[in-house]
Amino acid sequence: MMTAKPLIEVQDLVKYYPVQGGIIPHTVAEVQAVDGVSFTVYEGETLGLVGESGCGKTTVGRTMLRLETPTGGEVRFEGANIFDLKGPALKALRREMQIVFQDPFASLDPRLPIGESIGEGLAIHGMGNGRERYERVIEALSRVGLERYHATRYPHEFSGGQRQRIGIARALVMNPRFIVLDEPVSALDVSIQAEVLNILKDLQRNMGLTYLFVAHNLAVVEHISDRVAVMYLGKIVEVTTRAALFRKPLHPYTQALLSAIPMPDPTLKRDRVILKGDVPSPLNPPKGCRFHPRCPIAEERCSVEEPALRELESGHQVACHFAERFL
Amino acid sequence: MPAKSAAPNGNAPILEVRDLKTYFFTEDGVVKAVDGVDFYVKHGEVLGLVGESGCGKSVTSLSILRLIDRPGEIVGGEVFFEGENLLDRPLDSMVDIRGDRISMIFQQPKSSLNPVFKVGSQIVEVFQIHDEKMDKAVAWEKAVALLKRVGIPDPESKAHAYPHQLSGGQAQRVMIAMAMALQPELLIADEPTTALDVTIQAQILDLIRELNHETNTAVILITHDLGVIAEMADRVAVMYAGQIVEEVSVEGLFKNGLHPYTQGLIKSIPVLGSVQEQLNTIPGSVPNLIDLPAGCRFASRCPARVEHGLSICEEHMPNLLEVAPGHEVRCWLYEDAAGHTAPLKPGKGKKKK
Amino acid sequence: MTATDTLAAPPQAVKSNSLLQLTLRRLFKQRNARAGAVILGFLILVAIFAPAIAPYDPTLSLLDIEPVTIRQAPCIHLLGCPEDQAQHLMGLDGNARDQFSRVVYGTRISLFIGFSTIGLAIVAGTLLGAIAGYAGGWVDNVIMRTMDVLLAFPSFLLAIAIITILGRGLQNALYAIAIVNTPHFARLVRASVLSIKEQEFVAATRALGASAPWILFRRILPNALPPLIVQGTLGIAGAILEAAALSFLGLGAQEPAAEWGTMLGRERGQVFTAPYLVFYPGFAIMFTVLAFNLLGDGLRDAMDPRLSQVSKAK
Amino acid sequence: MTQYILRRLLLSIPVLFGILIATFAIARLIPGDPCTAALGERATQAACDAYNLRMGLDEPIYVQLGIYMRDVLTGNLGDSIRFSRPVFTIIIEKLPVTLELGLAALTLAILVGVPAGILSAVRRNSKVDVATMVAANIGVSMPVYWLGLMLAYLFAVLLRDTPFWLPPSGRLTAGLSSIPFYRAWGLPISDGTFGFPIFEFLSNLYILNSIITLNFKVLFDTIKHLILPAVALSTIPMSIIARITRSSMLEVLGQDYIRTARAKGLRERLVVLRHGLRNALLPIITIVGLQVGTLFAGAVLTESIFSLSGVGRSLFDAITGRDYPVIQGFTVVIAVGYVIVNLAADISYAFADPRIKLD
Repeated sequence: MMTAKPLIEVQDLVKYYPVQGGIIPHTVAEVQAVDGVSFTVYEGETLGLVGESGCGKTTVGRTMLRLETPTGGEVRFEGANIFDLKGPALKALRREMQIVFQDPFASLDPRLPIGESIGEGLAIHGMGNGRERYERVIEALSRVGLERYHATRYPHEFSGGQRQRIGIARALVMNPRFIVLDEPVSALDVSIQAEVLNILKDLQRNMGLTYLFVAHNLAVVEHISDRVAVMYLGKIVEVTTRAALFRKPLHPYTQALLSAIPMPDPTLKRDRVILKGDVPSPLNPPKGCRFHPRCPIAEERCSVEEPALRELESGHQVACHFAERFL
Repeated sequence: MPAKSAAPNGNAPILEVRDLKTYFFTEDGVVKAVDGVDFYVKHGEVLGLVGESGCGKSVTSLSILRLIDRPGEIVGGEVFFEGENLLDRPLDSMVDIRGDRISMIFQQPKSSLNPVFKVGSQIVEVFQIHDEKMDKAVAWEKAVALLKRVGIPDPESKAHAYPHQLSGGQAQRVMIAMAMALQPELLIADEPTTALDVTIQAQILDLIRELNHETNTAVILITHDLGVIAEMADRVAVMYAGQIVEEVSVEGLFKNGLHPYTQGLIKSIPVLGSVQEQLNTIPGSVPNLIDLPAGCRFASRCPARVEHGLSICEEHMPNLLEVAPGHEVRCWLYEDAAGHTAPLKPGKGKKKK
Repeated sequence: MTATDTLAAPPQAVKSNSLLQLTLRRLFKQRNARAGAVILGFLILVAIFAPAIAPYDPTLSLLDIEPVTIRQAPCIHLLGCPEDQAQHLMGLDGNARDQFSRVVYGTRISLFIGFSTIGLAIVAGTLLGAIAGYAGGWVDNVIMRTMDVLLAFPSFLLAIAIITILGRGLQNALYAIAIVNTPHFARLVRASVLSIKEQEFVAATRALGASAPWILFRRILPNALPPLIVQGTLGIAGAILEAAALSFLGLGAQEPAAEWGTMLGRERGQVFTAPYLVFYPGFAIMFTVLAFNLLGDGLRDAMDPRLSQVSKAK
Repeated sequence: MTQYILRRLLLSIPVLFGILIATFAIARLIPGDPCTAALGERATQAACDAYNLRMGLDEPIYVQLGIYMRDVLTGNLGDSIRFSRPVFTIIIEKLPVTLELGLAALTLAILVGVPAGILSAVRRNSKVDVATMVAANIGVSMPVYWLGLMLAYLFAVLLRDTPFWLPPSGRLTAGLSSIPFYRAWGLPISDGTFGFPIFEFLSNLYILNSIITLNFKVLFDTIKHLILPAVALSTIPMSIIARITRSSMLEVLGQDYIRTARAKGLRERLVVLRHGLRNALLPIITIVGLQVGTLFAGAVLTESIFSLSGVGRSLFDAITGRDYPVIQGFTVVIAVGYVIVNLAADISYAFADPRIKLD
């Protein structure tokens, strides 16, 4: 993977949400949803972005597609900063980058037959005439395992898994190169989840797609990803390959996360690291390392100095002052 | 139904559910959410009730306490708790059982607490419901002590907090404190960690485990997460479309799950640290609970049926039968038409390559 | 994969149902909504066929035509009124006009008032609300603060104040009612736009590169329609009631128009001597308003998004 | 919460400002020049010139607006054309009548509407529920004046010689009069005494006045006269409150915390009353505030039916008599009152809901 060329480079991405308050409403605080995140997605790979709720992983995906206005930083798609794009250039880029949402029901317009939802992108971009568009919609449907006759049905007539496949078809029909998958299976039952994950893998293989897979379920992320980035409170704490993540996690948070996941194997008796307390509010994140109040190995330094994301081994970056201990 | 009057090894179960049926009479038809469920829970054990959404596991748990609201109705079956059939009681007297001898915690801890009352007084309420003479100040002391026991930091002041001031994990701890207040004999935990983050989930599961050991309270743990089951349960009942399809010890389930649905479910989850190219899938979808098939409810999705060319699956419902000590399955692969358990006899139209 | 193939569900020839069809089906499952629809249908028929139903010209005084007196009590042959006397189902009013004919024709005016005022209010309110909700910032502030001021007056008082400016008469009453109703629709549409704007399917459309007007007109506004229809139906009920009240006070429709409120207002002093002159027009108002209220209520239940989640849960 | 209340108060300032501008505009927009509007059609040119000079009507429009605002804020609402009396005095005289009627109707609406809504929700789809909701639907469709006339016909004519007879008009039976408390107590208060308008205002609330002066004959007579108009006026708010209570209660009864309360072993009655009602009442606070607007519309009509000389009736008379200063003055007072009532409702909501209280 390391030899592949970078498709997307995210550099110091920052996204703050203002909090209105006071007697005369004004911005009294900022939710630091994403605070200086950098990573690279290589062509043809799947990068998993994992973290607990409120860590900013979804915001990263949405901001990369400019569904949210960034507060700072750059996102380069094949070298060009997409935050600089406007008008037709931005519209053209939209064809290259697509998104699949978490809630497959909410992400489909309930008033449209799904064929029209899927074909909407083609219509927006004026691609082909009605007939050609229809054919492409049918093709996209068949790629996700749905039939021609499904095109005239409405979202409420489908099961959760089918709806998520429709969501994928809508992204596919544009022939994108990059897709952000925003928690695409977390609303689904396990047996359905497997089906969608398989489809995603097949499509990537057949169409040469690049994925950013955002999820909170580490097992799912590990299953589908080539590399994994772990986020905590708006920061990336560790980036590594899938194998290294499980075998040798270097950040105490990653270790805790791994050990907190219940394993479907009753014979496995593990020494678990159970983190104390709750995730602090991104409104007022802790000084220094954001993880230090919950960290089992925190020292004085951690509450003062923020650790940088550094490469300890080839392709394995970690943001912890004491990560060397786990090498 | 073959009766299972007592669990093996003479230990009488604390709770035994027999042929429980809870239907919902909706405008579209009768939804058979729970349709003949049998299981038992022994003293002090953790029974995992696992299944996918809509399989009836939550309705089952609510039926035990008879908390089913219209248009739902318990239409049949028996729920023996310490030998007494709860369904025979006058509904009014269920309040003596609820919260005192059997208590419940739910999936959405924050919305399960009343937003306009302090959490302390919501715990106090439990004491006062079941002991009207208890002094308010005494009850408050006990509530604070409980909050401390479930690991709420600074319990004295947190007792004065309102639910919206708590995090999801803290709210679930409060719910647990409330449920454990009167040291019930049985705790029903309905997806207690589904709404929580993994690290918080681990804390809550640990707490439930601890309380189970400490007070010997039996637990019914309802979840869709096989990982949680493996970590927590002693025995497991697998539900599918309103029925139990398999009931076995937790080791037995993962090592030797017999029902094709159980097998499919276990193989469909990605396991951390094991690289799989493709995940197993269960084709098709759960049957409509209004219009259920005559035969086995899993038949239309069952790869084993196709593999073995069984035709009986679509015509007749198999029974939940004990195929090995403490291991029950509802499947024609392990039963013959006379209702005896039997090893699998491959059918005529066998397709195996 | 062989198992999958044999297990795949065969293509079903199930008829596809749009959301509209589903809503309608749900609507007509409700007794209230059915009753409302039936009454409304009846009223529309009465309005259309008024000339055929009404035995007399509603503005014609019968004094010189038939041997009648003013405010003559109802004469119904079935109830024993002598056959040689002309039948007047609801009696004659102070001008010796056949009240039954006037009540029948009144349906036309009331329905017209309801639909036209609320139609106007919906158009104006939707425009203002959509602009405010979509543009945000100072545009939003200016529009919505103006609406707040309008809402700060009890609506009937505002309508009276507007008529004071415009002068009395049916047409001005219509404008007044349209104006006092506009802020409600503006608020509703703005709120819908704001909430729909945050829906994922709108984000999905934005991710496809759609322009702002495309999103507003094709995604947001069509989905803002259901609450608008509910509010509109209930609004018609209110508008008919308000218009009749204005006419009752002499501010709306003027003599000799066959308007229920006007009829009531003119004969109110006769309630102790000729109660039928007060009873029938008032009953007609209530009956008509009830139809819209029942229908509006039914629509609200049928379009409740929480109910459409039922199919999702299954 | 102080912040919430302060913000809410600040937000009503522009609205109050807007009301002043709007009512100012009414005076400028009425057909004909303000002079004839104020002095009547027969005003001479000389009288008009004097008037214009006195009212500052020769000043630029924004100065006029300034003068108007100053006047309103100091209680100077101009003089009635028809009665040649200050509008302020007329309001002091008429407002108690409307207030008494409105409060009686609102109390009735709440006392009947809330329990009916609760009962309906708890016995969902039962006969009680269906009957209540049919009644409520008819109630909101009711032309108040028609109901008033029909009630008057029923109780004053049809039931004339029965104990159920009720008077169809007025505040007191002819011959009876309500003696102001300050006079009954022999207090040295007369027109011109400091604070006289307040005493006048209070003594015009007959129920209050007759209770504190222990004049039960007047009290019962007042109540008897109040029943029909109050019932007519309360119909619409009562129906709305019943419907909102029902739907709010249904929503609350479906919440997770209700299930928790049941699972604790709480008896159903307490589940509904302690856990349900407390939450269900929150939205009702706001609705009650908004009903004051409906009550006002109804008051104009009801007072005119039952010959009660209150704000509504006076306003109607002013409109018929083109008494523009009265229209303008009443409009300002009513709109400001309405804003204050809704502000009060919002603030009580904040007190009742810990989610706002503790913010």
